[in-house]
Amino acid sequence: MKGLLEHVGVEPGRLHFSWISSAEATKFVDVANTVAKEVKALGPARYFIKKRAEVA
Amino acid sequence: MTERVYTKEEWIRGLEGLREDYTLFVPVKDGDFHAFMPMNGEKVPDFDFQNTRLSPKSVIYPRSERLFEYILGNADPEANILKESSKDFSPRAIVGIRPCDAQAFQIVRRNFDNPEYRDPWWVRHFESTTLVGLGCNEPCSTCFCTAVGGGPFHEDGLDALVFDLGERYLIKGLTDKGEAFLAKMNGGKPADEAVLKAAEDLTASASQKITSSPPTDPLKGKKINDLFNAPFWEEVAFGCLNCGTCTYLCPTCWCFDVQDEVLGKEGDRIRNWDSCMFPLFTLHGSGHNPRDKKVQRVRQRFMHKLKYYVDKYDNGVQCSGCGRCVRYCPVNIDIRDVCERMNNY
Amino acid sequence: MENPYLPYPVRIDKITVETEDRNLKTFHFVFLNPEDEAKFAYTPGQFAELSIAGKGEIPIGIASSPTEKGFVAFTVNKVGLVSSYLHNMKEGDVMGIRGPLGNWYPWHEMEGKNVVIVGGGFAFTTLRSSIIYMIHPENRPRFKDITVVYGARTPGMLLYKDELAAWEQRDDIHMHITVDGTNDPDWKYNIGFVPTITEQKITSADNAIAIVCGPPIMIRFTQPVLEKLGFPPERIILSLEMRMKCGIGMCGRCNIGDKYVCKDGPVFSLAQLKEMPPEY
Amino acid sequence: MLRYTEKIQETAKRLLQEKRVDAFIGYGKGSVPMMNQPLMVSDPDRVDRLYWDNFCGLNLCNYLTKRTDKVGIVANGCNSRNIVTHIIENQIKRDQLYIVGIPCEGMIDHRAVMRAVKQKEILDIQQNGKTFVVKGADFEETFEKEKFLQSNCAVCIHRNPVIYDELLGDLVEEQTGVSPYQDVEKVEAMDPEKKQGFFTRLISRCIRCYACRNACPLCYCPTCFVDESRPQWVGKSSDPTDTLTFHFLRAYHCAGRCTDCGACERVCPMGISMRQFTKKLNKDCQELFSWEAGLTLDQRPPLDVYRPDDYNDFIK
Repeated sequence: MKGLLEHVGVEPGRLHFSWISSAEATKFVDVANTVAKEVKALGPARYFIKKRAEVA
Repeated sequence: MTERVYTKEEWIRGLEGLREDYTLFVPVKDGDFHAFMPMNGEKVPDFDFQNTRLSPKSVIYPRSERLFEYILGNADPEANILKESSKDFSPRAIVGIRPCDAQAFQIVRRNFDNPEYRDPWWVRHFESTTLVGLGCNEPCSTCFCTAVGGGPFHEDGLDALVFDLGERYLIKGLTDKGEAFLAKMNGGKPADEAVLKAAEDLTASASQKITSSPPTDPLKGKKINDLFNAPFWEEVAFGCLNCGTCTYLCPTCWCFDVQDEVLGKEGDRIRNWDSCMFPLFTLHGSGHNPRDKKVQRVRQRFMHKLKYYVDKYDNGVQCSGCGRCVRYCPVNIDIRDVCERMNNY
Repeated sequence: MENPYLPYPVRIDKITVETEDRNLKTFHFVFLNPEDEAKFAYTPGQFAELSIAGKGEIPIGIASSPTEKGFVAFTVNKVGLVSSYLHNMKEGDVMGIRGPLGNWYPWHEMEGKNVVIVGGGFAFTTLRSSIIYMIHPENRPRFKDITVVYGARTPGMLLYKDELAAWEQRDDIHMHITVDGTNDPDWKYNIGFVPTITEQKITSADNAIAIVCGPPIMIRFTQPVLEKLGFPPERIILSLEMRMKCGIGMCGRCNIGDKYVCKDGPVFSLAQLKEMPPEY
Repeated sequence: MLRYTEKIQETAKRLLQEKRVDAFIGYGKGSVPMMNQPLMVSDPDRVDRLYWDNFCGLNLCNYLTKRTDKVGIVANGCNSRNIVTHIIENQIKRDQLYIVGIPCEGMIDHRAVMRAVKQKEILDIQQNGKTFVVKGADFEETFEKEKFLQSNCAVCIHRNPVIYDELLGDLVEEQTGVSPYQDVEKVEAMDPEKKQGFFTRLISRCIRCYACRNACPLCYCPTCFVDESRPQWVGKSSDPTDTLTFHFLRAYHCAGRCTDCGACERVCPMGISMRQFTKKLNKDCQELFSWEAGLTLDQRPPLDVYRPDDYNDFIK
């Protein structure tokens, strides 16, 4: 999924996967921070986002 | 009736000059095939083509079209009330439309513009469009316009008709709309006898090149239920993939679906082409589907075109013989063959 | 140019839960622009598209009668996307209705005749419209005997219970209410399927016309009963249902043969249906 | 090629006469050049309609889904791999099938031929072994078949059927040294913006006729996700994002199952290369799971099973 999304042009860094146990509070914080940082760095997504239908 | 002759360069220049008065849709080479696109100075018109892959029906009846828009919620007193979307109904012209595709608009018009109801979008788009046809010097082996009341230089349904005489074009005005188009167009000179004679010969020779012509007259005399229960439908339908190629490429298929799309607090009611080949087309809310099986849907398509339409309007078949479905059906279901089976049943 | 796709804006004025399973509700709509009510002039048997912004439209038979002024009513079964959303809407909410659409019961032919109405389940809506219309003092003299056979699975699944009880009390309409079965010891009406009760209660087809509305299985078994009683196919009238979008014969999906159910129907005589492919 | 036609007809006749099968599925000659018709024959006297040439690019496996009778079917390499996938996914049982294997040398790309004759109408095509002759109203040209193969056939390394009850010819030599994913690698090397442009252009002509989906033997869901209304996953208009969603998810549903038979591209009326989506997934399956679809009845596709050693580098 990640492979194909990035292949069609979604920037790497927009999709993250992580296994976090309910006991891994620090890991959760780390992952959340990393995701937020990486996505912020990429800026707002414009591609593959449904807006008002482009129709006649 | 105005009859003028243009050199090919003059013709293109004349069209360029008309861009102020009309949005011109012209055939443009787009990869492997041709498509009607707006003439906007970037795209070069190419009138040396057999026919466009998609019929020009989308100029008048787009694949997807916004009908209404609205806002949701309770705050605004106008919320939840549909407003008609604003549209551009300024003059357009389809230049280079083949006579079969122009005739198709006449066939479709009986559906969208009838004594009880007029489809406001189709009718206004149609009325604002001038159809400048280009006769077919070299019809394909899959063309059968002459079998369905048309021909390679058939004039009905066109506002003007162009004859490609090699070095020059002869253009004939056929209706008021066509005359207005010609009056605005610069260049050219009046046609002389020799040119008119050449056009006449061309018309005759082109008609003779149409080789396939399944007769459509016998269809009227048949009974709907006899044809409906005919044994050949299973065999006809076996290969069908139930895709929408035939219906979407067809200039005379008009079926549509209406969908609401919402983004936040704003929404649109959009109409999209639909196809009788899709199972969802007739699926009831209860789960019941009167055309659940492939064979029923294939039968519906051909019965509609070749029998129901014939009986309903008493004005020929719902087919203009363009041959697109014959050429592009992925599994080669050939309407000419089906028509013959229906004739002979 | 008049736009046949543009719904009239309406406000939901009243919602009534009709059945014990709460899957059927009757909605009374009031036109936001009073002049639209006159434009929406309808005849019993017709339907309209109920239009909800953001969801879509559904074709529903008109349950009110033109003799009832100030509102139009529809009884809606909760099955799909639009009807489920509608069931969650509240009195006062704004939506749209588009119509009236389709043809109607053959009122002209029914004049001076005995009228037999056979209905089952939640298809009773346009029949309610017809009954209210016929028993209106101005119209009642136009028709001879009016006989109604109406059945549901259980007493709790009958629509318009108060009105049914009121009609029972009248002497200008013969009511035969029935249920498939019930545990209610106080049930004072019939028990049995609609075709059976029709066979028992309807005695003559003389100068009579039958209007039948119900689920396909009921129609299938009622048809031979009526034919046995001597109703010719021209005098057995049915109302059909189909998936629809435009309601005005343009979008192409609701055809049976060369007829569009939305525009040429939904009311057909059995004689007409016999000439059409059995694709419904 | 014509020798196959005769052999198919003989075999079908024998199977039907001996009642080994109730029906036989193959191809019939189309009414226009380069277009053949899927055909089912159940009368042994009508087997003469069966036909085989280099334009049998549709995947016949489509016509097997949920059949209950005994059927004979012709199958080349990719079709046979889809039959394997169909059996694994319980769309048909092995013992219902009599598979007539056809070693394949690739199908001709009808679009490439049209391009070669500058889109002029072709009235007739004669195939003579390694060459074929194309005739139109005012031209006649001879082409080498090798240069006009469908792009999936040109890089195919499973030309021989992988499963069959009978083989109609000698096994052909499989191609070696082909690099099937050159086009995918080219896209992989692009930056995100270029990729976005590439795929936006790729599908810009799509009319959502769903020919690609319906021609694909893997797409047999009773209701496709694009057709669902509750919930509605994707809009139905010609909006480019909805169209991309359709192609993206359709491809993803084929992950680990696609045999690259090329039917989707072959049937597209607009000439869209939607294999650019599925091929990327095929490449990933190859690299991450050493998997190619439909080669064996003994193993389920990788997205269907969990193995402790599954690739999981993307999970942090």
